[in-house]
Amino acid sequence: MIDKGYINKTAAQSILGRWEARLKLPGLMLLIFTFAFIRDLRLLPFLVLAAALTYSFSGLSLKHLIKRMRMPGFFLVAIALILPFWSGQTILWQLGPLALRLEGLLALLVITVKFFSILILVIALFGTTTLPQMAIALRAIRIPWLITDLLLFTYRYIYQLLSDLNRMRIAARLRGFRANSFNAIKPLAFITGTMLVSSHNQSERVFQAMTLRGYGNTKQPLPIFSPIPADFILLAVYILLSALLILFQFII
Amino acid sequence: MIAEDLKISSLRYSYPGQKPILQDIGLVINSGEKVGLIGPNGAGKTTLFLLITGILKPSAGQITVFEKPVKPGAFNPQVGMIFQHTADQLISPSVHEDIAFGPQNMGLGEQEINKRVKEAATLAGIQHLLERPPHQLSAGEQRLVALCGILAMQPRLLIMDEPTSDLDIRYRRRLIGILSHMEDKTLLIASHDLEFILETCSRVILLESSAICADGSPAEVMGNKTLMEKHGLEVPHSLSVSWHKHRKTIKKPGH
Amino acid sequence: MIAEDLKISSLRYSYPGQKPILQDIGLVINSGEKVGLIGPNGAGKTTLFLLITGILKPSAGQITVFEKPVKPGAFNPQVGMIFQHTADQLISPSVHEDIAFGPQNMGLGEQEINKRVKEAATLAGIQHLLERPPHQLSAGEQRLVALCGILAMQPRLLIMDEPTSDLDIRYRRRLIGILSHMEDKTLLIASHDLEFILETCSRVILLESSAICADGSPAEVMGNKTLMEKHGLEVPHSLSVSWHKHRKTIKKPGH
Amino acid sequence: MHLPDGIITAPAIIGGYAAAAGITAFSMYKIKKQHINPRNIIPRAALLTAAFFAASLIHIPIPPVSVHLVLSGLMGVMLGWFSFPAIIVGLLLQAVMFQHGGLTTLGINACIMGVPAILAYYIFYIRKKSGQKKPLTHALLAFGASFIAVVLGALMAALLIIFATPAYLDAAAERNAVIALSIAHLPVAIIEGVFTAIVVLFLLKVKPALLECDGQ
Ligand SMILES: Nc1ncnc2c1ncn2[C@@H]1O[C@H](COP(=O)(O)OP(=O)(O)OP(=O)(O)O)[C@@H](O)[C@H]1O
Ligand SMILES: Nc1ncnc2c1ncn2[C@@H]1O[C@H](COP(=O)(O)OP(=O)(O)OP(=O)(O)O)[C@@H](O)[C@H]1O
Ligand SMILES: [Mg+2]
Ligand SMILES: [Mg+2]
Repeated sequence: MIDKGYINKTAAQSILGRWEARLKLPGLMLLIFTFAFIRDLRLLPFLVLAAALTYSFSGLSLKHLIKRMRMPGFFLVAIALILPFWSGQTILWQLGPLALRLEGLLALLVITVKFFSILILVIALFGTTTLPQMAIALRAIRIPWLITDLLLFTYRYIYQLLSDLNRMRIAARLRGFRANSFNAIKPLAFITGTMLVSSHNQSERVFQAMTLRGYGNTKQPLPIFSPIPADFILLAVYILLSALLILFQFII
Repeated sequence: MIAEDLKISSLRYSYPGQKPILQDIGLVINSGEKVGLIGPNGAGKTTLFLLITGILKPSAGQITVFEKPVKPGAFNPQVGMIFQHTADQLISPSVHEDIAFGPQNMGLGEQEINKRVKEAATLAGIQHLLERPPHQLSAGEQRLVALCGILAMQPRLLIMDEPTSDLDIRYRRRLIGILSHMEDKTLLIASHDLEFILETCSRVILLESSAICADGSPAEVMGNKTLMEKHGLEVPHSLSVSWHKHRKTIKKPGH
Repeated sequence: MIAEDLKISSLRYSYPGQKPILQDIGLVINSGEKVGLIGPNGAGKTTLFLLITGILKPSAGQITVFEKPVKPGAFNPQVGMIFQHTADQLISPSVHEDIAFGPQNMGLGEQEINKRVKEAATLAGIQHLLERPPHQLSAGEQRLVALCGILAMQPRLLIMDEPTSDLDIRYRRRLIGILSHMEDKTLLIASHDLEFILETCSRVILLESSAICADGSPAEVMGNKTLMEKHGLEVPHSLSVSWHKHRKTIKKPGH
Repeated sequence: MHLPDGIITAPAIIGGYAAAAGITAFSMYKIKKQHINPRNIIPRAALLTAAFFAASLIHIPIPPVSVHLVLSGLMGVMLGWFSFPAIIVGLLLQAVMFQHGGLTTLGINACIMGVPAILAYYIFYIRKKSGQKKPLTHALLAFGASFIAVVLGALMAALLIIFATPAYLDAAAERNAVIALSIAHLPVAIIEGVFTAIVVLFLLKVKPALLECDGQ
């Protein structure tokens, strides 16, 4: 699900792209959660390896990965500044009150590797699954209709609203509006208010149009679930991988 | 006897807490008629459509469609409406799914649905768009998709609200072509584009100040300069200039 | 010598990662000219306007407005633009505040702002709406408010994108009336409503497949059946039927 | 205020999801009680959710920096109990479209934003209890609701960072960190409060029905 709702052809044709979403979502999510639970330093290379292999099954390019890689946000940076200096006893290096500590540094390493490995998995998962497929998979694992319906409809309108917002800002700019001081808060709040009002009016028209086409008249059935053996084999591989990682982390 | 597809009698409607928008409206539309509805902004054209489709509930009066009273809120696949803001009508992630939305809600089988989607898309000439997301299409293409979504439900009464706004001349022509092939359907079209009404309709109704001010053939109503100017309208150029030319333009004058 | 209000030379533009929308466009508009821009959906009319106003940056070529090069992103109160979707332009909770928005951003004094708001509202005949929230007005009224918001900035070049879409005939007339009183302003209007162009413009430019295909008087361009039909357009009725009638319709043929 | 993947410990992740599931279930119960046919408001809730999603990309300049809006307070005020599912959907879409936020921490992040949103709804709801119709009352309540929502969210995030990450600090350092993180959010809370108050005044004038989304 790359911008604008398309997933590219090679991604759709890849191993991950052809994996039935109702099995792919649980399979990859299991691995993602497993990654989140890992603390053992020795397992880190395996996380990286599993993430890289999974990504190579996605048919997505390295360029795509780099473009999608986000730099760690505020909280991760805050932690990166706190951990090595305040956490642990083994002092590696000291300058006045500032002491670099081994335990903190190692904890930071674990966090960073986990962060990027999970990010790679997430990019592979969403790069090979369309949002409608996602919604079907979520319904199949019993996520309430309120969430899945809301998800589909919201997604349907996001790009439109983003471009509406963009047009409103362009129009305001042409009338001399500059968001360069705190005073800009008032026009920005007006723009937001305008967007909320027009979205609401639009939602009323949408609802009328949908009613006339029988929305709510019958329950939408899930598309037929017809997995092939390979779908289950892939799922088994990911379950096994997660199980091994968990085994190493918590038992051995 | 000709079937009365739509019958409205002593209809009144006002939005909560406002003056009546429609007052004492009476109207009969026979099966197969192509009716244009004209009138200034705010005359109540859209409101009338919402009443006919059962989205709004009349304050007083009766509306019967295909000889059955309209039940507000009930789903009637025999009545299809295309909204002015077409984008509001397109809700699915692909054109194919969007056209299938109505038939699915009618509870039809997978095969029948696919057949209908194909038929509608072929009629409108948009087969090549079936896999595209509807909101990426141009205004003209979107309008054709919305039309297909309704046609796939095979309605007998087709209502269109300002179908030509935002369309360039090419798409407008195409729409006229599609509509002129719908002999078996009853059409009800609201528009400010009087030339469009002239080319697609065999009867015109003029709505203003909450009442029907005129009802007759396009030439009678829209060719009447005094009447049109009284209601802030203008005689379409092709009518004002040459009556003979107009006779040729209307597709089915015998209707 | 007549001042060149707008001068475009060898302009090229393409949206990131796409084929060029505009290619090698050259164009000079003199002070006081009223220019209509026609062409099918997707021809690049709106894109051209965004380039002239400095919202988009040309891929190649120069644009000068009032003999100064356009600086992308810089605000020039002398150039005003009215958008196709007027609702995007109206952001304040009252019409008065909305019209004052531009002058405020220009850093004018309170008194001057109020004077300008009044003047613009009087010209458009919407004084009675000043306290209403713009979002509750009809499509026609909203368009007039957007026009006032631009007029209050007293631009010398006024750009309008599809000003008549959604308007009924009464508001369309009123808009024609207002525009025909703007002798001192340079107008640039994109529209699919060829009759409207005919009534408001003294020069027409036809844009298609990324180039200017024709440029001349309305009668020359829009009256040329072969040219128009080649570009999916139609000769407006009032031109096709009687040349003399048209001579009378154009307000300032001597321009 | 999104906690990313990889820093939160296992029990907190599971706890976050459990709490989010519980609150979603309770929200659905409340929504069903307020609306006869909840399916009918999905289009409206979805469009507003999309609008909030777009608005959360707006940056408010306070030179030399600019802050971007959280909007949990405004969502609570306008959507009531619908704000919790709306926030889940918004976070999911952010993860899907921009890989922003975090997937394992979705439950936690939903609570960090959603619980303050519901609190904001009840704070703003005071205007009905008191029967006050004045714009000033609306503005003050909107400011308060939104301010408290941001501060509460920051506090929850700070506590989680201290107690649910591998950052083992001593007690005094932990207390200082919580205080520091909360204080760092005070300017954001004020901006957010002012912004929400202006939007509420705008809606009150232009479309008051939008402040009555709870169907009461
Ligand atoms: N939901 C609503 N609540 C209150 N008033 C409304 C509502 N919808 C429309 N109106 C009012 O009812 C009147 C008729 O509106 P309607 O949309 O039916 O007119 P119309 O003939 O379709 O106009 P247009 O040509 O602009 O589409 C207008 O004055 C409008 O302001
Ligand atoms: N932001 C954008 N990014 C990419 N392509 C765009 C963008 N905006 C417009 N286009 C494309 O550029 C082309 C020209 O668009 P433009 O809006 O300028 O046409 P137009 O002549 O104004 O059409 P219309 O008559 O429908 O208003 C179209 O093919 C359109 O799809
Ligand atoms: Mg209407
Ligand atoms: Mg355009």
